[in-house]
Amino acid sequence: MLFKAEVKVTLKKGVLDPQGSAVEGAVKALGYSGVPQVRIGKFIEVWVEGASEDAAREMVQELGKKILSNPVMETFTFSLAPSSDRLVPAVGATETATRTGVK
Amino acid sequence: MLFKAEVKVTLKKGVLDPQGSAVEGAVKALGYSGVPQVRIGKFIEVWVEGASEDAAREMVQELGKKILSNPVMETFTFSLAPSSDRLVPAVGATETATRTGVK
Amino acid sequence: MRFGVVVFPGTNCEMDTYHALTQVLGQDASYVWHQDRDLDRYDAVVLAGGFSYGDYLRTGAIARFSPVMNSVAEFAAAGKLVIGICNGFQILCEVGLLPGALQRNAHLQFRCDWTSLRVENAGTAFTGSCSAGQVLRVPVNHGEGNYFADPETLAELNQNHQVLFRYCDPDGSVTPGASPNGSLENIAGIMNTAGNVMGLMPHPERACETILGSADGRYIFESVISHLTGRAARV
Amino acid sequence: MSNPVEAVWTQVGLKEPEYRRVCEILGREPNHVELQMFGVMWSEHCSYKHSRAALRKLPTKGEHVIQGPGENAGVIKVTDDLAVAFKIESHNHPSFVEPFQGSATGVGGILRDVFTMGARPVAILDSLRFGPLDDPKQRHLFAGSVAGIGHYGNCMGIPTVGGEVYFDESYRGNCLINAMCVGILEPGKIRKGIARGAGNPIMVVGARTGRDGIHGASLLASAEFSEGAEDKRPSVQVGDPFMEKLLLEACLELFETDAVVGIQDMGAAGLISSSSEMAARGDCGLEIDVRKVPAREEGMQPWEFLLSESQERMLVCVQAGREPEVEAIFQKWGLLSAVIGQVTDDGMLRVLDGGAVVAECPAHALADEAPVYHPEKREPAYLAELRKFDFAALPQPDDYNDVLLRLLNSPNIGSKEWIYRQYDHMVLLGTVIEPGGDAALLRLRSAAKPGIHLAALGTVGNGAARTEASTPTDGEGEIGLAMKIDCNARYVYLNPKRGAAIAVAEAARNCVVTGAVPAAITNNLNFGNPEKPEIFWTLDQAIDGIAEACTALRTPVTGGNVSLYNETNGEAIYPTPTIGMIAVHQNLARRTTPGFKHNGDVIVLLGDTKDELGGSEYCKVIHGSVGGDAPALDLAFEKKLHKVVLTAIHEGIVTAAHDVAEGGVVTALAEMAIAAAPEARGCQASFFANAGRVDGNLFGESQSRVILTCHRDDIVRMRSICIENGLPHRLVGDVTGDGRFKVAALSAGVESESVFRRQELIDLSVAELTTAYKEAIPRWMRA
Ligand SMILES: Nc1ncnc2c1ncn2[C@@H]1O[C@H](COP(=O)(O)OP(=O)(O)O)[C@@H](O)[C@H]1O
Ligand SMILES: [Mg+2]
Repeated sequence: MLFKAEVKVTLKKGVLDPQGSAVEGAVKALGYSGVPQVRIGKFIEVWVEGASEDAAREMVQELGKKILSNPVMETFTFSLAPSSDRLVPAVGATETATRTGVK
Repeated sequence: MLFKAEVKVTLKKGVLDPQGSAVEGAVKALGYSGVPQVRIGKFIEVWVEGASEDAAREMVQELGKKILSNPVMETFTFSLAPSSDRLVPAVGATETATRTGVK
Repeated sequence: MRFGVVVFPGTNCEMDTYHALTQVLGQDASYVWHQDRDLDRYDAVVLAGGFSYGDYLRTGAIARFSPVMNSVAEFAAAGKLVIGICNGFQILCEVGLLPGALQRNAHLQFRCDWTSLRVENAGTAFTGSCSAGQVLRVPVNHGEGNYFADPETLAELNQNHQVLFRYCDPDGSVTPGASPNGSLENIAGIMNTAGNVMGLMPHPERACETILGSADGRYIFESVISHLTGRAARV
Repeated sequence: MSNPVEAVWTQVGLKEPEYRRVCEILGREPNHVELQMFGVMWSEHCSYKHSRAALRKLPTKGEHVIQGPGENAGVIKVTDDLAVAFKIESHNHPSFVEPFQGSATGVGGILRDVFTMGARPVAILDSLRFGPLDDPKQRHLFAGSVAGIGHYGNCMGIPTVGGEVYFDESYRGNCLINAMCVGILEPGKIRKGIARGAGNPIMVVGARTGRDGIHGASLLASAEFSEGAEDKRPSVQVGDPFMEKLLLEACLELFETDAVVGIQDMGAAGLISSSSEMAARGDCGLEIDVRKVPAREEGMQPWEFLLSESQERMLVCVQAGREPEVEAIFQKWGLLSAVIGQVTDDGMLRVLDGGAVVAECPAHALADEAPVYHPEKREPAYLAELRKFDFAALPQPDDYNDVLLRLLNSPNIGSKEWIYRQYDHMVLLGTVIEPGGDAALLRLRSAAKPGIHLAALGTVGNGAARTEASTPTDGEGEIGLAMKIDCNARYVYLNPKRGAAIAVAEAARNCVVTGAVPAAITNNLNFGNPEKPEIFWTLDQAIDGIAEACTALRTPVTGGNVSLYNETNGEAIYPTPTIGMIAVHQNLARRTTPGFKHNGDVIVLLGDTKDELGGSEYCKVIHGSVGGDAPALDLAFEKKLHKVVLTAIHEGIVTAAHDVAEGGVVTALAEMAIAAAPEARGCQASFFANAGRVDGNLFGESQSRVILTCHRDDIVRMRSICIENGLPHRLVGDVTGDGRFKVAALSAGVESESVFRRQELIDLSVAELTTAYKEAIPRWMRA
């Protein structure tokens, strides 16, 4: 069964977020005054095949810890639901990117 | 009143996602087989002061269009709720962009 | 000729561009701080490479809102020449003066290397001193130079001969392996439909002196200069 | 003293006698804030208490040295109007915890050390050590560190022009990330980290202060790693190169005014270290209020402000009344600046929290009066064991083709392109010899000039600048700087003193082969726990080796960094005294690179080849063994070699030159063939192999050797230069145009000494060599 997880990866509290600060500044400079803070993280959509929702959940939890986030600086949360998406096999530049490998 | 918006910026369908593909590869390399696809986007938390929830919503919508996403390759959605977060005086490296005066 | 070299916070190739224009090519040049709005005195404006606003959020995403960008848009609308190199190209795309966008390199790594560029259209203000099909040796230096445009836009670019440079092998053949970043159709540089705004990822200012490994970048600047002066190319 | 008190000093990493000394100085027990201050200032990282005495043995003087050790960076004078500031720094522990940010902030720190001197940084070099690449954790550390270094340098627009990397078991639990920065300035315009003049304001400029990296210096960098050290870890410091770029430009602009009395980067131990050092250097006091420091986080305690290692900040002592000017410049660059206190004349460092005094102690006590230890030293027993290694037990290879390909395919020898293609190594238009050969070579007539900042160049309003177009030259008569970072730690492991001397000699040799004259060094001593007598002995020996080599080669030491406690679970790294060398090139038209240039050129081997297999990459890669002794080194001979190479290069008769290092003479020759690309050149060469083993002659790593090529017509002259200087040399072959790499061994025949037996040992296409060489690192990193 196919599930889709939406993983939100955010910086831990206290960890400097230069990107967020730069955007805050830009927003202010654009004339919006009421934006006291911006923090930038990652939004990761993960499609997983699982025997059950629980199994899928467990897998995403593991991936989150091992690959999707950097536990030294980040935390993550996710939601998961059955998915009826028809996935197109990845193509093109994919091959190269896979090989360069994260981590 | 303070609101917090969670903005999800994702790549449009059809736009290659080399980072996502790399993660797919890494997931596979770790021995997980049931992860057909991963797409990586941004998760942006924006705190906004607004007279009303509608006003805040409108502002986030504008920011999303103008700066947080690039319509050539990305789309965004967001959710928004009142926030009781106590923010550090809205400063930080913020001043950077402000003072250097992005318009 | 007078060149304005635009400097945003985080721009870092302004000194190089200035050096190439003044020391090597003997032109007038001065820096344009991103808060300045007056471009009247310039014959051409160059958005130099670097990491404006740290490349935070997206490359060029914040710089496009700088005051000078309104003036650059007006300058371009008046038909004057605008050149965006690397980060400059990214900014021009973000602000909509050029179509498309620059994504992260397909291999996800930053890349600093020499590339060969095939001149695809030699009849422009930016390439007049080149011959069609000529191969230029010019370095790239970026993490996000992977050109993307939707199929319609891409078709238009090709139809209108707006693609000026493609990454190629040293012998001029355009192969996937020749691209340092996975760019669509090996696109390295394009211009707008009006033919007065160019963006390119490679750095011609780094290739203006043989002691640095190549002087081919001069073809591009000399093209601009001769277009502006109306005289024949000097290269 | 009762038990609860005992815990007090250990909490901040002090020893009991140290605590007692603090009490003595203060005439009372320190309060909590003061204890923290002493804890960090008297940590190994800040006080050098274990290495300080030994470091005094290093030669630091030279007529061109205008700033020796003691400031943020050393400075040498190159011409009347140009000086070079340079320094190396380690960020080993933070990088092991978080490779990307750890390495990035390491680069950020060393850049600040250099531009705080008033210099514009024009080059970065990096020295990296990891465990073997078959371990995914090591690949993660390696990839992360390289990306982090690139991230910072690339964003700053400062080229990373060279470096070195080794992969060895000994670094599996403790990687090394050393970064060196080179900057240029006008000799009369050095800025110093000093506070002076009672009443002069003290300002913090740059980024806001958060809780980043608190206790990084005292705990992380001054103690060993052990399992479960997790909780000691401070919050990771995140680098903001964009902020630092603004800080750099703002500081350089500020230096063109005379508003600055002194300036210091806020690096390890942040505010407390910069303020006490500035006060101590100026022999004055300082009163600072932590509440005036712009904060990034809520509820920060005074000691947290003092110890925070938030990046991209500087402490500036300003002439009274000039604050508005300073503020205006930082504001233009979008940066904060805040007056946090002032200079006093009582020699005390007084810390206030919103007006109330929270700490008070003599600045000298913090900055200069940490105890100086003379640790016990003892020659490690392992050395005698290693010396017994029996090379005769190693079989000679049957297939030399295979040996060469495997050596070229070793990540320690193979191409480092995977690294330096991720670094902008061209920006500022100075790089005339790119990474990939020996040393990097920079021209000085680049886009960056000392004292240059945007306002001086004329932003709009100052009118357009026009300079006469100079005819591009090929560097005739132009001065340049060569630079290289080097240390073969396996040699140091086998023989600490000689190994360290070899590191100096090799760094120098790498510069010499470009045509540059070695001028000065900086060094980074990466060692284990100095409280172990064996480790300290090794450190002490290495310092002797550096001292000896620097004296012989006339390259004074202008500064450096000591990183101790590089151990995990009691296992120390190989002793790694990294040497950063600066050399001056007098004529860039004569710049020389390793690649073969012309078919028919004659290949000359300078120096003596001995049958020395100790510490060789050949023994490690082919036989899996490390043993014996480091190769011999004769510094007078080395000096002679330099003279010959430099004379020949500057007479214009050298077409290519390369030093012989890991993998020996055949590997060096192969690298010269590979570097001829895109031309497909090859060579036909033969080496004597009668003295000892054939493999020892071909792959042994005898020191003080250089291979160069000359046009056939220049050979007579080349030989006479060697003869005049009494340098052994041999014509070993020719450059060919057929793309084949052929090597034969010559040995004396059985019948007669003068009849040689020629044995063809290697015959490979240069294309095969190239593939093996280029794939050495990528083959691991694709996984
Ligand atoms: N970590 C690195 N960063 C940048 N350049 C590097 C790095 N490691 C090696 N290089 C470059 O690759 C080339 C070969 O390096 P190395 O094998 O250390 O040379 P050598 O054996 O001559 O000391 C040099 O130009 C060097 O600067
Ligand atoms: Mg070398």
